[in-house]
Amino acid sequence: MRITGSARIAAAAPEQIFRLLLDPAVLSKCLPGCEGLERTGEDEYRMRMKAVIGAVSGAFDGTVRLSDQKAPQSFRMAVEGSGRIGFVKGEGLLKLAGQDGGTEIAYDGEVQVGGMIASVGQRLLDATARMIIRRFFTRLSEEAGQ
Amino acid sequence: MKTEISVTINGEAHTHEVEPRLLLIHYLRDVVGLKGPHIGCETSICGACTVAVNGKAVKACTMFAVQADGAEILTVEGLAENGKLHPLQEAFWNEHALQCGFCTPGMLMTAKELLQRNPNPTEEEIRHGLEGNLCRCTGYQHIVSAVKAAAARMGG
Amino acid sequence: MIPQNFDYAAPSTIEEALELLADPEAKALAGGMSLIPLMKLRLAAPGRLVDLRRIAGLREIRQDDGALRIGALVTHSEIESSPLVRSRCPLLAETASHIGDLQVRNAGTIGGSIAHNDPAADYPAALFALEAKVKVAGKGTERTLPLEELVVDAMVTALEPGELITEVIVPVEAASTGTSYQKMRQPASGFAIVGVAARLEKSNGRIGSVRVGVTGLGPSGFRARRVEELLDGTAGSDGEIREAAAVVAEGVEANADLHASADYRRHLAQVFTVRAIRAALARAS
Amino acid sequence: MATTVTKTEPIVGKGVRRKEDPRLITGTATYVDDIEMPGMRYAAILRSPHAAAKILRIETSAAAAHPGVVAVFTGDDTRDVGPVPCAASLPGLRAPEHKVLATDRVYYVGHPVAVVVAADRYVAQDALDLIEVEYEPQPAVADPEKALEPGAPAVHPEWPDNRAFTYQHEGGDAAKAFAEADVVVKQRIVSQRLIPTAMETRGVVAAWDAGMRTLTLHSSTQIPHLMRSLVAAMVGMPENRLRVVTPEVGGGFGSKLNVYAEEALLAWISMRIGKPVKWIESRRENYQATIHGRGHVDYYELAARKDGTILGLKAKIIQDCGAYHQLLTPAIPTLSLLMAPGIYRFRNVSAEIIGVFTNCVPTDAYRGAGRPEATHCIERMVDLLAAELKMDPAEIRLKNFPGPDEFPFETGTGLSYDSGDYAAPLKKAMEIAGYEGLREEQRRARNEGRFLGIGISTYGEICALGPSSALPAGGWESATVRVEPSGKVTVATGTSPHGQGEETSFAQIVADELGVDLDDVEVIHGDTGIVQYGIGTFGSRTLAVGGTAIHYACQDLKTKIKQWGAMLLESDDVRFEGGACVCNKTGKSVPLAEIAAAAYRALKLPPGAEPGLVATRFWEPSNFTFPFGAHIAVTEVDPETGQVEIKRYVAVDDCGRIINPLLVAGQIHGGVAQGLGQALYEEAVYDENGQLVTGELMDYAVPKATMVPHIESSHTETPSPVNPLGVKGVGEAGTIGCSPAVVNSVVDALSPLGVKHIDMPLTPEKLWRLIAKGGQA
Repeated sequence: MRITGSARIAAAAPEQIFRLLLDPAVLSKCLPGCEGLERTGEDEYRMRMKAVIGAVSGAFDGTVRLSDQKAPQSFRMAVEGSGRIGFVKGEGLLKLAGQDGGTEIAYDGEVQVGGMIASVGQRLLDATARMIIRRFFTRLSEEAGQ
Repeated sequence: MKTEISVTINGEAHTHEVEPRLLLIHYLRDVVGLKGPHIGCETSICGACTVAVNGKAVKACTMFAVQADGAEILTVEGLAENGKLHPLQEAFWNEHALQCGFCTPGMLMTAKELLQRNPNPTEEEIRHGLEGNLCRCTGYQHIVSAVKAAAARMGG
Repeated sequence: MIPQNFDYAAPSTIEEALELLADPEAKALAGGMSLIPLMKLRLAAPGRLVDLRRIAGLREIRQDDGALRIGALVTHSEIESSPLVRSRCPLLAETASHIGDLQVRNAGTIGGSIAHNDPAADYPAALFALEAKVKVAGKGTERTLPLEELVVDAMVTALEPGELITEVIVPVEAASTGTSYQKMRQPASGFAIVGVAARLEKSNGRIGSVRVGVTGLGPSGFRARRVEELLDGTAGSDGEIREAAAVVAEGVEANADLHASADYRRHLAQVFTVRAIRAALARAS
Repeated sequence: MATTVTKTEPIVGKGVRRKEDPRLITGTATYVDDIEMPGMRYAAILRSPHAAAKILRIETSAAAAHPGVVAVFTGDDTRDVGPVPCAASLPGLRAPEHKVLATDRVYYVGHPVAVVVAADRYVAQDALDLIEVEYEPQPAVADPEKALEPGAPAVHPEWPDNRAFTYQHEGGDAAKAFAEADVVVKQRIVSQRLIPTAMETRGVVAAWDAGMRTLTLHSSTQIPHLMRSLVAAMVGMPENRLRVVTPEVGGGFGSKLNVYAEEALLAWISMRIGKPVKWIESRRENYQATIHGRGHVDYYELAARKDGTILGLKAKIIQDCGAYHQLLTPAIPTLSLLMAPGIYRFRNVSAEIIGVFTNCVPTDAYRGAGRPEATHCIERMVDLLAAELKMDPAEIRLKNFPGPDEFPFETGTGLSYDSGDYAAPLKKAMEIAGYEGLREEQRRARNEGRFLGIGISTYGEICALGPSSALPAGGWESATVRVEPSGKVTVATGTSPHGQGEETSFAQIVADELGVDLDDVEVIHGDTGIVQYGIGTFGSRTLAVGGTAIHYACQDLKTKIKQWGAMLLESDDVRFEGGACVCNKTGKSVPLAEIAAAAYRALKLPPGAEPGLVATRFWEPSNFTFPFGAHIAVTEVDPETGQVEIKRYVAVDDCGRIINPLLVAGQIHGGVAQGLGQALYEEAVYDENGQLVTGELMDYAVPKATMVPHIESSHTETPSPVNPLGVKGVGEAGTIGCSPAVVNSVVDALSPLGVKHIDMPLTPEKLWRLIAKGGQA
């Protein structure tokens, strides 16, 4: 599944957003359901997540890896997670650009979904993936405003 | 933690202690021993498990037995009265409205409610009414004829 | 496919239910048409189910102050067949008849559907066109909010933990109002790929009070205000309807899945907006 | 509607209502999941969520310790069970070893990895969640053409080109035909993967009797005897200590013409734990782990003269086999090859099959098994040729059929079509549909900018499988007909009907032969403990092969009856008629019941006779039978949404002599609905990583009552010379005839846009895109 789109954060410039996005404490606050990021290496984290989407809930264990950092313009993020209800594996490029004092974040990535959520969740995968992304950026925006 | 439920099934009273998660279909089949309603899917699409709860056709695979506490349930086993087939059963037999028969109990129960609501349905209304019951054998044509024939017989 | 175990309670008052729902592991059970399949696939595993079916009053349909008040536990088939809804709010009855199938309509409830907020549910189209309001009860609180405020995102609502929808409030239609719900069904599940509800009046050859609700297209249902504005005051010619419908998907992040791409959904939204408006217009007097 | 029959008229040919139905309409029939046994345990299977992965570790201790769990087994425990058999053989066939549980690798989503046995199905499911498997995912390939590309991930590392087999056939001189042709049309045609979706999923109950040292296996199958032979070998027990019982079967359509890992696994578990054990497949498992059908990408070329005479065919058939071969996987496309020329006169055929491994569940027989794919291709090609030559699609077909006097007709693929009058059903269908009027209506519709289409398909099929040379397990069928001491008749058939209604049609044959009431005949089947060895029900063979065995057993029995009658009537000039032996001289008669009583009492025997009245026949046909027919679909495409409306559907089928018209109509209707499912709605979709994304009925669209049109069904009746009943078979006809009729119709509807071909399923979005782009794909 290809996931592309963009989000605008009015309150902060790319330098600040770049810093926030690379801060595990901030990331774990912004990822819906994230119960903590634990540093396991250079730009590599172990993640525990309890995703709750409406009535659906599932625990995931996984990793987050950041690479190709070109502050403050871009970096790549790779996420892998698996749990009882399936697994998710994705990698994408995030590009930051200053705009009217705020930041425009463009993302473009490819996500693989497997297991139960892939075989029974087709109808809702796209809508919920984009819902999670929206909530992520809403919270990031809140963080940036503080 | 088990919960006690009391239900009337095909006119007979039953009381059992059940786990809350016990699905009505498993209660009917495995606890009460009524094997007529079948399980064909887990997502409430196929309708093979259809029974009437308080006179309404529902999918017994998408209901917990505890939700039926106090209810009157009718299954395909209760359709015939005093050994006499229900007009729908007769019509399904006469019109060759079944092949493997797996969907038939559910199909009959939905058709029964369909005719209660609309005693003289058109072909289109019958097909719309049976949308919640999949049949892979008959192509539905003889089922539609059977429902029409039963409607005529029941004085619709 | 078998759900995980849970505790079960079937309280007989709203107060008791709210007390039980204060437990963060608890989940309210209305018709169960969305929740139970998820539990069977173990995609949902609430620790406690609070079955609302014994609560008197949640199953009533009443007419009151120019509005219909529909209890949260009223089933789709009760709405579809209620003489009161059919005569006073025919759009809602028509929409209910498009949901799932007969058995699902017999079990599924309007409150459950709204709380689940599936992006492809049928009701939102009608409820947005009807500018419906929803009464919500919490422990010691009660509030009534427009659907627009309740609906947040795909599968997400503004309901606080422990809150319950108790009533859906829709207007009693003037006899002259024309309404229609038009939908493309997903062939396997019956959900709306796109569904559009239109509601309007016509006097002195001009269309007025236009409301258009859309489901299936975006993360949740919505009111197509731009379409309404463009259509309002026109004579309702084919060209005018098409022109108005052309903007229905503007600014909407359209859903995509196995059954329909985002492009196709945007296109269908226009087609079904035209069809819903035309049909509503034909029924308006 | 069923016919009622008076005692004096023959029952064969009458639409009598079914003997099977009373138990099915009252909820008293017994399917596998209805079987209860004291002490029975329940099995649940853990399946791979990955399409390709190494298994690094499986941790079962938490599951094994869960209260109520009896045992947990993994591939390490079951190394000696199996392998899962493939009975088809082709030169150079690569057959991966197929274990009942995965050991070091998994090859498709749904691949069984571990099994939990517990006190009830709820606990078994709970324990599955406690098993931890560590996988190392590997690259996967789910598309058969991509799998053939250099550098594609290897499904089985030992065969990096993913080729399971290749098979070639040359008939006549295709090169010459193409060299001489005025016109050649070419097309790539996809017959997408389908999920059979019998309404009853698979299920097994295995019960080991430690005292008797016998195992009883209840399975929802189409082939009880073959299953007995194969499962006995898989678990290493003597065949005569295994009894396979097929209770009521809730649909098969080929998906239960197989022996799966679970049958041997459950048998092995029951022996291991000493208790009966039940496994019932969930729908999700049914979608992931029961065979799929079709899965073809075909490249066809058809050569013709400009007058429309077809000269020759070149075909390349790419068969997606999936990750393994199930029972008949490689054999299915060979049926496509045999049927590739359709029912046309040309004999120059050059064809090749490439079998391909993918990280998907295996494909195998699904209603029509290879013939729908072939028919779809040739019928699309004939329409493409007609369009190229600007000929009417009916006219070009009529021009290319062999005439009724040309039978038996030898084809370029080595078949001998038994009998036929191929123009007859087409002409009849055109008459019923009002073909000329429809074309007129189409001209008017086109002037209004509407997309109205008329699609024809004519088909033949290979039925009544078949001579033993054509089947890996024997192509005969068996029957025992027994007159009981009371005069009631019991028939044991080696076939295994599961909805087709042979308890009724077989009883009709016997009732007429023996002059007894339909109600006095009981047909038993599906129990290797009480029925002589047989082959089973598939390939539209049950009536034509199994029914014929019964017919011959009745003849043997009548000879015996007459011997007894002669003795009792003290005459050597007797006939058997109307259920009694009659002395031709005196007119005195003795009814069958009295004859039976005397035969079992056996105080006195006719010369050379034995006591009792039983006859058993094993009968092998000399050839297949070849039913045929013509279907016409009238469709209209909504230009705004791309939705297809079927406005008319006319089916004229010739299945030889008709024993019960009610049953024949039912088979045609159901077959058409499945063909329509393929044409418009159904597709098993694997994503590029091998995830089956149509994993439930919520996303895989089995036609509902509102999605199937009223079918105008009619017949011509050309008896088969292959068997004395003159019957051919009808189980697959509807499916084979339907999909090309619908697709030809929709292509015809959109032809003003220049559309020449569309691959199935014809989803609204696909058609909308074509329309929006003015016909450009």
